[in-house]
Amino acid sequence: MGSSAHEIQGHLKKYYMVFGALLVLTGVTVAVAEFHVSIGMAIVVALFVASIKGTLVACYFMHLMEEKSMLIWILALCALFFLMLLLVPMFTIGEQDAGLMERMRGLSPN
Amino acid sequence: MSATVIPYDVKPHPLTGMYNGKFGIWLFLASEIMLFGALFSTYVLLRVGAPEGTWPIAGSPTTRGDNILQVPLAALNTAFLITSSVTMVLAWANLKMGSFKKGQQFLLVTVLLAGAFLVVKYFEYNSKLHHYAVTFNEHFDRDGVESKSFKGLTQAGTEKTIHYLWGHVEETKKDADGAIQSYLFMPDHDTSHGGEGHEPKAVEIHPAEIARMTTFGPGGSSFLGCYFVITGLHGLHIVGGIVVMLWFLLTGSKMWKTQPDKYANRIECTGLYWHFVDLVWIFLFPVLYLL
Amino acid sequence: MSDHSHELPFWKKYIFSVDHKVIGIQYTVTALLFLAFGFGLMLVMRYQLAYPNQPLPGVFASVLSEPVVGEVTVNEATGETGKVLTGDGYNAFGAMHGTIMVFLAIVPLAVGGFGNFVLPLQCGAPDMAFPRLNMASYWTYLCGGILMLFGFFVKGGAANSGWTSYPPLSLIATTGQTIWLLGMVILITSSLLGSVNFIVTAVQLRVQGLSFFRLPFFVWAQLVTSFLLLLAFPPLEAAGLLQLMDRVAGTSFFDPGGLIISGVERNSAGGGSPLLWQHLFWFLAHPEVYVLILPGLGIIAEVIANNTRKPLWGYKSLVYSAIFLGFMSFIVWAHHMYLTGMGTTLSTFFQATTMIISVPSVIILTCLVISLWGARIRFNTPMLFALSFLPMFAIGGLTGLPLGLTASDIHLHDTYYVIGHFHYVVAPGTIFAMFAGVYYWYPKASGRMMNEWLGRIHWFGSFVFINAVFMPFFFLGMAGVLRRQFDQTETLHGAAVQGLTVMATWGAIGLALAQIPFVINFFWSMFAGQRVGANPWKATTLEWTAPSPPPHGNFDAVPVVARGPYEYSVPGESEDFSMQATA
Amino acid sequence: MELLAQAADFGTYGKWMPPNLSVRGGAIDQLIEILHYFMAVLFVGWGIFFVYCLVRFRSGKGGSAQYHPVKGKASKYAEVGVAIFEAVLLLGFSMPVWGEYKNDPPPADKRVEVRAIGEQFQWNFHYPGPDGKFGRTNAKFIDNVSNTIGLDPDDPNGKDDIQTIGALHLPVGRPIYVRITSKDVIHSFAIPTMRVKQDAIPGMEVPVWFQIKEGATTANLLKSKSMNEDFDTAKTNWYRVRHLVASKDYADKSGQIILAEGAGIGLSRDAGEKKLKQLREAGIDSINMHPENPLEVICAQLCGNSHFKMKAQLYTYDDAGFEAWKKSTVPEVIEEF
Repeated sequence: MGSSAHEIQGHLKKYYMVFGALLVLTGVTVAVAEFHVSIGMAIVVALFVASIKGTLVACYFMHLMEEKSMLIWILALCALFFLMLLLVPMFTIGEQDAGLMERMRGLSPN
Repeated sequence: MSATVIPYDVKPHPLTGMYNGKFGIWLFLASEIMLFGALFSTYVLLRVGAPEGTWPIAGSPTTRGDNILQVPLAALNTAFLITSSVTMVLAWANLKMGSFKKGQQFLLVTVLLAGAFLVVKYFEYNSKLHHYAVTFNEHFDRDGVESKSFKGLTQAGTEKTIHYLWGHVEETKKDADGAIQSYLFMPDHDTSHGGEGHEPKAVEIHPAEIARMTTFGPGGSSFLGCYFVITGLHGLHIVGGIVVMLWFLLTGSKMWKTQPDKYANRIECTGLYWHFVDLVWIFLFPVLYLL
Repeated sequence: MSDHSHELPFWKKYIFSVDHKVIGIQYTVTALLFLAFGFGLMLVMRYQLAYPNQPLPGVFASVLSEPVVGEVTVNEATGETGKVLTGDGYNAFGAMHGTIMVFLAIVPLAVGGFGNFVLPLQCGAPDMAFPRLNMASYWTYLCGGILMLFGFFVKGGAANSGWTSYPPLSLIATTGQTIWLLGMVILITSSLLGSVNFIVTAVQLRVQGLSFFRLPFFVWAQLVTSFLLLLAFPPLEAAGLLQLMDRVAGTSFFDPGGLIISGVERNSAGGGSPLLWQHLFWFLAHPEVYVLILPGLGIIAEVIANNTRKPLWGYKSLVYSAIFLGFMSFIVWAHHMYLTGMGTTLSTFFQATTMIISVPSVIILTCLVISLWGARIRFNTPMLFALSFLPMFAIGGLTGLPLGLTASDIHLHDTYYVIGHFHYVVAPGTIFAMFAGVYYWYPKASGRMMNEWLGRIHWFGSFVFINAVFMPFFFLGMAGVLRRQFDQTETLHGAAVQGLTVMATWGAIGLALAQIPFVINFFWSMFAGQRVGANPWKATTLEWTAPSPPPHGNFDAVPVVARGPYEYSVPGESEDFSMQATA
Repeated sequence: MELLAQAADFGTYGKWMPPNLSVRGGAIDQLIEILHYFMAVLFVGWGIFFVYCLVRFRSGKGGSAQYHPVKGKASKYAEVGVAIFEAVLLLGFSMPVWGEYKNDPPPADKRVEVRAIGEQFQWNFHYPGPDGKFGRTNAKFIDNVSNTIGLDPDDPNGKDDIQTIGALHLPVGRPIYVRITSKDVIHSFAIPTMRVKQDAIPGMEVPVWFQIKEGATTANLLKSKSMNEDFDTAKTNWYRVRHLVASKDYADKSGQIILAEGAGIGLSRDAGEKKLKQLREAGIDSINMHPENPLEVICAQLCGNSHFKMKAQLYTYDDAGFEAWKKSTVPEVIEEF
């Protein structure tokens, strides 16, 4: 915990560096998008960059690096359930496409 | 008001390393992760399951959101939010270092940046709500304006050619009873006949020729639905953040005189919330605009 | 600490109170009223089921009006008419019965009521971590509840697409569905406020010496429950928002497009998925089952430990099982969706997790029943409710097995077997636990005992009749009778077993009558019950250290904890209970 | 015929599970039965221990409770046993049945294919006709009287297609492949006597397949002796017999027929109660009855205010009967276009 005034003074420089990094990474995202790379590549790059940015915000601005493990465990649990929620509905689509179901065919028989 | 003294109201608890308020706000943020998580899940599921050629809206050349959204405005907004996150953390740092005035100034800048974000968002929303997609019953060609066509699978599974135009409604003509007679429709550059270099011309369209006419509002497509709901909810979070920050700038700041530590703690909690709102946007920007 | 409380004006002390005990009692009373209301809806439905299309008896006929009921001619000769429930009315009652019982009655009772009152006391805390948030949580709940009920008065009546509100049916439903969605969003907000408060209180406000493994099982149950509420509810809130947008803003999240409603194509962009709602809904609604049952198990554990006069058997297994149960409840949700077209891979995963989740439930039940071995069992009213909870919860749990396996689910899915299964968990299960809790903590809240004999009559009547209501459901389900049927005799196999339905209805009427002693007891004891001191049950946990009723701020002096929660009959002690707090 | 007599024992309809007439349904029934034996053993064993404790350790007996926990591994063994048995049920019984239900469709040339389209509140069925090909459908051709599924009149594949509303005709002894979807809300295609249930979800089409037992034709079922049930008019209430018809004529003392063979008691309670009273007054104590039609397709998912009435009649035929039915239907449909 950066509680004393002196410690916080030391943190200030870090905040400005993170700020700079975030702006640069935003530029990178936009630039990559402008190159019109393939969709798969775009997804990977954009989400990778966004993850880095998110990590920077969480670790430095939200001081997650300095928190005790209990909070980290709670957030990890949260992340796990988040992934379940994201992936399971997608799997149902996957199974449908695997031939068990003719999705989006609606009223059409053939 | 109450005589009860709640332990660890200001001092951190040895086990968690957090005072009550901070632990509480983190738990709240965990629930927010699940809230936005469900919305991201919705977005992903609908996108993966979207019939070919209907994402982000029927007729767009690629599946990227920037076919219909403006990236520069969103990039500007990203910069606003990132900056506001920095000023927020600086506001807290200054309060912690005992500088009330500087802390307040940084907080004010944060509020202003949040306000700027909302102004930009207003223009983005407004342009969408006045932009129309018209689907015709059959091929449309009148006064030099020709509908574009797009071959895709309908929800009913059959292949179907969709004839459509994007543009603006310049004028809606109604008869004495208020029933709509026709629309004076100005097609967008890229969908008007003749392509580059030709001035687009307005054309009259009658309701009987139209299969479906929507704005690029939430009902325009499932992508636009996701866009409006997710950014709308995010916008509400911004509004909420502004209200809280204004309160701490004005009425709430009295606490500094009596309990400076508690006041700084509250700004820290507000900051945690604010960084989370920023964090959500960091993911929203590429997901909605660039993919 | 408490000498300031008399300065508070009446409305601050009892209405807009920030005292967790007052808020707990507010929650309890409000939730009991909703419970009675939801029960009333059920009685009307049960009458229709037993006597399809027959005029409702006077009491109901006089309160109900359009569009819930319609007129029929009873006697053609005299032209005498009567009121019968309509199909829409039945569906509205069904949807509201489910919603009210789950979200407005049992969760607020178990978490808002008992959790609020008991948890800070058992932690030795002066109040909740955020007293004003606590108050806000109650008032949000009340507003959401009233809004829900308001649905009955809008055009077309209350929400009638089932408590699960599956789209597209819910998308084309009347305005009541919009009210339902708004009400749900508000109720979820209330639950979230509450759960944050509970977790912070249980983690940070424990007094000195009260380590995690000295917490009473009730606190553990509440802690796990709060995590379930915190993480499972937001997806439903998101889903509610999306459905609201589908209904009012023309989006199509759950509308695949091309729907032909009564011959007319629904105007929408399409591209949505009806199954998405089911995923988001059950992501909440399965953990919700454990939100309903865990606090109940917590109460049962307290009552059993106290009345067996010995430590709970396998306290640590209980705690670990509750945590594991909470965790697993997040990854079983799609077992509600086997028949939506799910293939083998996913169904195998969800069948396996469903079987796994039964193991901690078995462990909890085993621990509780082995706790009886070597005991000196006192059969008082709370204990009678707690003991009868055990076999009925066992029935509820066991009948989950045929539903959790895909193959047997083909026949039993959406039949009365399902209704029987989850009602055995929730009604004879949780509600019995709630009654045990009311009888057990009533002296703490009021300073007076409830009448023992009225309590025993209440228990006996409830025990007999609640089984008469729900036991026939399993046979109905086996016979293939589907749930949510306005009139089961429309089908061949339904008509054949109509007799069982009639039996269940008379069971429900008996159950209603059996509650009369409870109502009398509850109010009578408030003024005339026997006055008691701080610890009438000779219990060990911290709440019995505080005076009855505890003043604002709870404890005369901050307690210090020296031992575990269930130190009963410790060899060598003069009394058969050793309290957690050192004197 | 003995098998059929057991299977179609309508006299016991409602006493436990409905009769099972599908080839695969037996496996489902078997699993349900095993599960219930398992549950009964667990519950009774547990219950005996529970009651024994209550009696033995009641406080009236005096003495003090034991502080130290009882030692013993019995509970552990029981828990492990339960877990193992559950695994056996899952791997040995449930998964094979479900796998067959999902992964093993009958080959296209051997099966009878039909589409079932749910709608508030009726089941529409669509057969491909003699060419074996389904015609294209489109919402704009939907007509609520003659073309509820929106068959495209211009599609040559659809010329010979058969549409029925509320009546499903199927052959016995051949694999049946039903493709299920919905026009509006979510329905669920369920035939209790076939142990078949599948949600009908708008926007997607999900198949189920099953095979009806040899000999279980509607005609046979109606002849089956076990289906006749003696109903005691003095005790029977109308609900129980509302879907049944008399197996022979019943006359009063003057010889006037009051309940003709094949006639029902009445579909409204008033009419039904009156008829029962009439029979009683005529001195008829018991009547032989059987279901008017023994097989039904129902909707198992809440779909609106008349959900409970959403059902279709299922008629089963031997091969010759099924062909005859098709012949009788096809030309009629074609004429409509």
